Amino acid sequence: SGTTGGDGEAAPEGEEELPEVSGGEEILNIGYTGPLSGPAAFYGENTVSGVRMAADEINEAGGFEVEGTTYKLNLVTYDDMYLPNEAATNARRLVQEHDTPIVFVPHSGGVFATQVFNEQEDFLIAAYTSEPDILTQGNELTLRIPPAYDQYPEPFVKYQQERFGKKLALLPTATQYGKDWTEELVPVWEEHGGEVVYDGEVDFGKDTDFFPIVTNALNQNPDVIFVGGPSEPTALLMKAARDLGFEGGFMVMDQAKFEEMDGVLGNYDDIEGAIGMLPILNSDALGAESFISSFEEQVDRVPTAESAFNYQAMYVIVEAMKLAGTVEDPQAIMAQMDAGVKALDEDKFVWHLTGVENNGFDWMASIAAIEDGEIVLIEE
Amino acid sequence: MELFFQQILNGLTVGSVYSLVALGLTLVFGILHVPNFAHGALYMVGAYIALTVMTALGMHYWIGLLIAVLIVALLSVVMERLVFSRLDSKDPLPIMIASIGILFFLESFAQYMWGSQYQRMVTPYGDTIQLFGLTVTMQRLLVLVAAVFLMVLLHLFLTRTMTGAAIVAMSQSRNGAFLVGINATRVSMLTFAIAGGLAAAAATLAAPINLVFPSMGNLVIMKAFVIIIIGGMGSIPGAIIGGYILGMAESLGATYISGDYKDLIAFVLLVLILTMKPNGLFAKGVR
Amino acid sequence: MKRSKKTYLLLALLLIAILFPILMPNQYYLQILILVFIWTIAVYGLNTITGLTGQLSLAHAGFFAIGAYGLGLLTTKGGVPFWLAFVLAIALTVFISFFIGLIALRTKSHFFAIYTMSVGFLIYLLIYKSDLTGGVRGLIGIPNPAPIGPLTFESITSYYYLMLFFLLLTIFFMYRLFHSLLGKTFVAIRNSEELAETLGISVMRNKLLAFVISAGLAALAGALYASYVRFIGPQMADIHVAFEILLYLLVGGIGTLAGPLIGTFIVVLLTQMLQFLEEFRMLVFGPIVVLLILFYPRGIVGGYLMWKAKRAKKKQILQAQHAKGGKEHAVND
Amino acid sequence: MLVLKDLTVFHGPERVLQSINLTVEAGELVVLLGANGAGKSTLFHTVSGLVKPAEGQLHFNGKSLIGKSPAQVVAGGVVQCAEGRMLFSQMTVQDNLKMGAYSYKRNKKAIATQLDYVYELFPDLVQKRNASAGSLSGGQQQMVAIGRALMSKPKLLLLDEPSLGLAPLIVEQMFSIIKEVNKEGVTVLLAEQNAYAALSISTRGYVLENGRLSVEGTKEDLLENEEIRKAYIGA
Amino acid sequence: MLLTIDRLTKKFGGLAAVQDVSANIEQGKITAIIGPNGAGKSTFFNLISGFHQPTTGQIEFLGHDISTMRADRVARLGVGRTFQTTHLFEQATILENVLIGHRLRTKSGLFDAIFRTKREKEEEKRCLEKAEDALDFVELSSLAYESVAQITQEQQKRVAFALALATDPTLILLDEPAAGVNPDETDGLAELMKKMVKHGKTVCLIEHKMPMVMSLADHIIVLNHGELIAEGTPKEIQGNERVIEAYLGGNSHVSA
Ligand SMILES: Nc1ncnc2c1ncn2[C@@H]1O[C@H](COP(=O)(O)OP(=O)(O)OP(=O)(O)O)[C@@H](O)[C@H]1O
Ligand SMILES: Nc1ncnc2c1ncn2[C@@H]1O[C@H](COP(=O)(O)OP(=O)(O)OP(=O)(O)O)[C@@H](O)[C@H]1O
Ligand SMILES: [Mg+2]
Ligand SMILES: [Mg+2]
Repeated sequence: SGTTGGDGEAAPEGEEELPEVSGGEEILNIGYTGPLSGPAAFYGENTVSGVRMAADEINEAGGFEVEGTTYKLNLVTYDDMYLPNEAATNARRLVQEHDTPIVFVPHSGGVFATQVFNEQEDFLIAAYTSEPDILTQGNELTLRIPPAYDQYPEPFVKYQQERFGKKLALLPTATQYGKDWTEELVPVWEEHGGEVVYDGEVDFGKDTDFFPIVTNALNQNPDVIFVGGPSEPTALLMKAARDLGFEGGFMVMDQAKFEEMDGVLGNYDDIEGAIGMLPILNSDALGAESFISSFEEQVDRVPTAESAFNYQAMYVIVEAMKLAGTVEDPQAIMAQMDAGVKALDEDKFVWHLTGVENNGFDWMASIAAIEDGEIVLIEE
Repeated sequence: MELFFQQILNGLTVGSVYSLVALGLTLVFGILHVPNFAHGALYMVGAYIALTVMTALGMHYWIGLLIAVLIVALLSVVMERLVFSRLDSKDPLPIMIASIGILFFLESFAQYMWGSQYQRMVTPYGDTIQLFGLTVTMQRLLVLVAAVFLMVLLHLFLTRTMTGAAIVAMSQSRNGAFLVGINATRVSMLTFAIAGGLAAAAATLAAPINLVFPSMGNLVIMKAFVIIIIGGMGSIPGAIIGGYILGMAESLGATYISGDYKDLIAFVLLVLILTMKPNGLFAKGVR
Repeated sequence: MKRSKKTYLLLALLLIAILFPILMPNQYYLQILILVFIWTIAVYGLNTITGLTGQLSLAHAGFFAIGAYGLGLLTTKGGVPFWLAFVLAIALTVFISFFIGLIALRTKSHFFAIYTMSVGFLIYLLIYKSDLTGGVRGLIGIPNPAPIGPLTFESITSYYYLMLFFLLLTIFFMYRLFHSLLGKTFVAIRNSEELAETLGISVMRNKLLAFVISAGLAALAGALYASYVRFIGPQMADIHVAFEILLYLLVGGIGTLAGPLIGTFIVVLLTQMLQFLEEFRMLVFGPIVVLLILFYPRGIVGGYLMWKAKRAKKKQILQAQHAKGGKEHAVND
Repeated sequence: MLVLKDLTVFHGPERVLQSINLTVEAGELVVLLGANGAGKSTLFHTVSGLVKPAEGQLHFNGKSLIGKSPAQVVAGGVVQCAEGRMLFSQMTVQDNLKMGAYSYKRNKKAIATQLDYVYELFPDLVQKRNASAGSLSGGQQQMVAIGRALMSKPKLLLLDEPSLGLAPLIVEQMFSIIKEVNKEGVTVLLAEQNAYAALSISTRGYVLENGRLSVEGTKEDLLENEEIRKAYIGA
Repeated sequence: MLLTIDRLTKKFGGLAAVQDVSANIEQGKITAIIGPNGAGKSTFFNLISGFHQPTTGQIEFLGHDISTMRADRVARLGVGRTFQTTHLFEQATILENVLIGHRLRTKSGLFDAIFRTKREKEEEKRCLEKAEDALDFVELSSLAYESVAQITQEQQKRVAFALALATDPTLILLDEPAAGVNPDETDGLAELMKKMVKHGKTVCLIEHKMPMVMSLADHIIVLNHGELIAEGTPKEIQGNERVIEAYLGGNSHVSA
């Protein structure tokens, strides 16, 4: 069964403190495997804290009821150091030892490695990765949480060509995601009459200094630079361009967040004219404000999209469980996911989520630009 | 042409950082006879300490640098006392593994202490200036000058003082050093202290042009390995020259060969050199 | 007397290994053991070149990855039947490692270590940058091992037996190698290349053979890994994997027969047991590694052998005091 | 000056030295004879503080040396020129010699004086002063090793097989230098295989057998002892 | 002639360690090489045994030109050697050390190892026999299971002899076999060398111990600064002015 009954049990290894349960209530374990140590630890923490916050809120509100039983959530987290085989091992452990019907996995490698057996062993993967291939394999029990990135290039290109010009330098992160993004972006840029004057990439895991590469890019006199990767080094890359005299605009991949750039730069002056993803801080969704304030209170920093989207995913999944009338049948839960989105209270939305399509959440585009040092929402 | 000189300047900046890190590594190599993998972690801890002194205590950048150098030197000595001095110096593999263990610990410790997020070190030297048509930030200039200063200082120490010479002597014959009355314990501690201090100085100098995060040491440590091999293990001039060569090769390579494969340059260079000269560039003729 | 006790112990262990899935049908435990088996094979590979022959190779994550990618690419993109691809992947690694070894083995000690580290890094970058390998995204859809006669490989239990089979095969192989003239030749090279050469041993040829065998075993482990996890990414060629393999070897005992198995088992178990520490796992794991090395610089098996030798020596001295003659000799394995 | 009393030393489980009683008076040149593996080097290592004794006492000028580090022993004036030379092979000859003055490293003048003295003893080294020690021939290296030991201004000089592997001509020179050094006031304890030459320049001698002192006596006693002649001098 | 050396020169950078040396080594005899430290004696051995490649000149052994042959091939042709600083496999017992000495006469490879073929078993047995014979020859059978670290200098020298003998050499090169060995035991080693000759080996040694050299050698070659300065019987050499001046010095050590 997918539950652990009673309150007397000692917490097994790897679990948080168990939520309080009174008579008749049961505990439902939710699994998470992600990078909690190593270079990607910060990213892992961001994803897990969203899930945790939602779970805590749900518990504080008295849990949720499915078929007459009240459940409280217990998040079990394991570190996989961003390694696929470790993720698979953790997932097996979560399912075997903790009976988790759902495992959150925030990286494509981990998702791929887990997809090998999740249908057979009957659990749902809540995947926080915009890698398209996780859904093309036809795995029925995988839910994509973040938005697909193909909604960004069109508005990005339009905005920048209008504001700065037609010459583009490419300096995205040297990851597959960066490459995929570039492949999506460049045709759009060229369709609109632009040209690519410099084609490069930056390996944020290995570069000590961005000056050499930026010097080369600027040597081609671009109007706009396409950047992306972890927010902070990306911000520094943009600053390096400014230091070296660049005055044009930036297109920023969705992986990098303005709000995190603010953390290292102190203000938005150096990235004036950048277009990218709207910070959750600036969200006008009804639940955003309370989410932001309690996140800041608990985690002591500004929440990013990773936390927000995972937070909301946890709520939607609980809604889907209620509708499916089961906490342990992933198939049934998955079938109710779209309905779950629609059933969720509006004041739990941190960003506009319209439903579930092809096993992926369907978010509204959230694009913003920096104009005169301020974040401005760009509407299509 | 301007591009060329700008890249030379960029290369020199990175090269300075590489050199400082490689110097510490090569010094400690003389004692351990094994590359110390934890050296990169000392680099990282140095940056964090300076940052903490600057942000939490509101002290000046230079005070941050000084305190970082002192604390990391101490940390390095503690490492030597608790671990390396207890291992047989003739057996390289356990030393290597121990240094990896320390690396794991320090990285994790940094995450615990300072969090895993990227942090920025803001210095009073953020301004950009134009020099003969080239763009530099003050901080970069500072890196260049300070690195040269530290290297000259170290060179003088090693060649002009007996204590410095003792470090060199010990790397060549441990027992010989005992027999002339060199206090091996003290020299070994001193060597680790200097190496740690250099790493912290390098980190605090370089951190403002990049970011501070737990795995930042990995960026430079691999390169430093390559440098001390190219420059000759245990060779001080080798480490300095090697550092600058690599820094320059990377920035010029990115410009004139391929930007995408820039980080390959160091390793291709090394593989080529060792393929032709299996004992490194500066191999000694004596048996 | 003594010998039979040891034989019984080994038989008992084997029996436990065979009955384990029946006694403990916990898939998580099986998963751990499967990974232990796979890694152990790779560690035996490293032991051949580093333990027996004395050349510290840091390229073994690379060979592991070539084995895995060889199988992955041949099956997913080449349409080659599984077992043929399996053999080809290992052969390919052996072939590549031959040429790498030819050049790399001209360097010695630290130079060899850093040279192979660079080779490993280049393999990593090649996988990372190449389109053929799927780059950072990795390779998905690697098929199950094809059935052999009535044996199919779909359940985790069947995987368990498959890996156990290959592990036993590897151990048998290593046992024979250890006790052969060839194995002694490798050890002679480890002890002194110069002396070995004066004794008419072609150092280069033997080192190359050891290197190729060791790469082959790493590739076997890689291919098994790919067929089990069925997703591979460039991170498996990362230098950290090379260090991890080395760590398993050193904790177990370098140059010993039982070391790779014991070391891998203990370290993997330890990392799993420390999972409850979450992000602070390494905070505890690092010091444990350091302590292990401080107290057992020759690894657990190495430490045991030394203890045994010491005891034998003491006994010998005692015996010598009583009467002369009648010397026992210990066999190192 | 140097007094060893009931000194016992182990290497692991093996007893290498057993209840050694040995004295060296100031100004003497004492020879230590013994077969290979008798424990001569071990005895020297123990005096130098490189090996810790299990039992017994070890005094130099009335002060115990037990528990002192090698550096402290050298600073106290007991300096060893070890078997195998242990030079700093990539440093120059001059720097090697200078390192010998480590225990009084701040006194630049004293270093210079002592350096002159050593170059006087070994004129061959003058022209090699800037060559790296590793590039010298065996005999020259041995000179550097002795010179370096003398740089430490020893009161007691321990010489462990200084003639090992040297050409007869050099051996001859070596012994005359040792004699000269001794004449100038340095007490010497000399371990040698070349028993005849060693005894010729000595005042007294000991014979070490399997870790025990078996014979002791004056130069004449030992040279005339039939067994010693047979075992250590040959012919 | 077993070994013919023709105008052999070896340069290290600017230094000629061996210069224009021509010499012969006769079968079944003991040839000694003497000369001051740094004269190039060890280098001379290194050239013969293939550890160094000559700059110019020829070395012919049993009709083969071995000038540029690798060390292991030279060994297989029948040249055994010991080193100036005793070189042994430290982490093994004496028997294990000597066992590997005969490896060059065996052919078992990976296949034989894994399948434990008949050949492997036979060759293992042969190696063991050879090793036991060699240990017997140097009178160390009783120490077969001791570890190398435990034995004395002189015993180590003997093990080194045994190791060289296990390779079935025709010519055996010994670099300062008696260095650091006391006179009594030196005599023992000298006996051993004579025994080798009796068993059909040709011995060539480098040594500074003149009494031993003079009583043992049939023929002496004297090197100085890399050049051959004299050659002849012990008597001739002892009276040679140049040798006395460069090497022997006063006569005391020759007779002592
Ligand atoms: N580090 C060690 N570990 C174990 N045994 C040792 C060690 N060093 C020396 N021995 C043993 O101690 C004994 C005495 O050795 P030592 O070197 O003192 O003899 P020695 O008289 O100097 O001989 P030699 O003339 O060969 O230099 C020998 O049996 C030797 O094997
Ligand atoms: N590998 C090398 N590289 C450079 N120089 C060398 C090398 N080997 C020997 N030499 C030099 O060649 C000369 C001859 O050395 P060699 O070892 O042959 O002397 P030797 O006659 O054996 O002396 P000894 O009696 O002291 O052992 C010396 O000057 C030595 O420094
Ligand atoms: Mg000795
Ligand atoms: Mg020699």
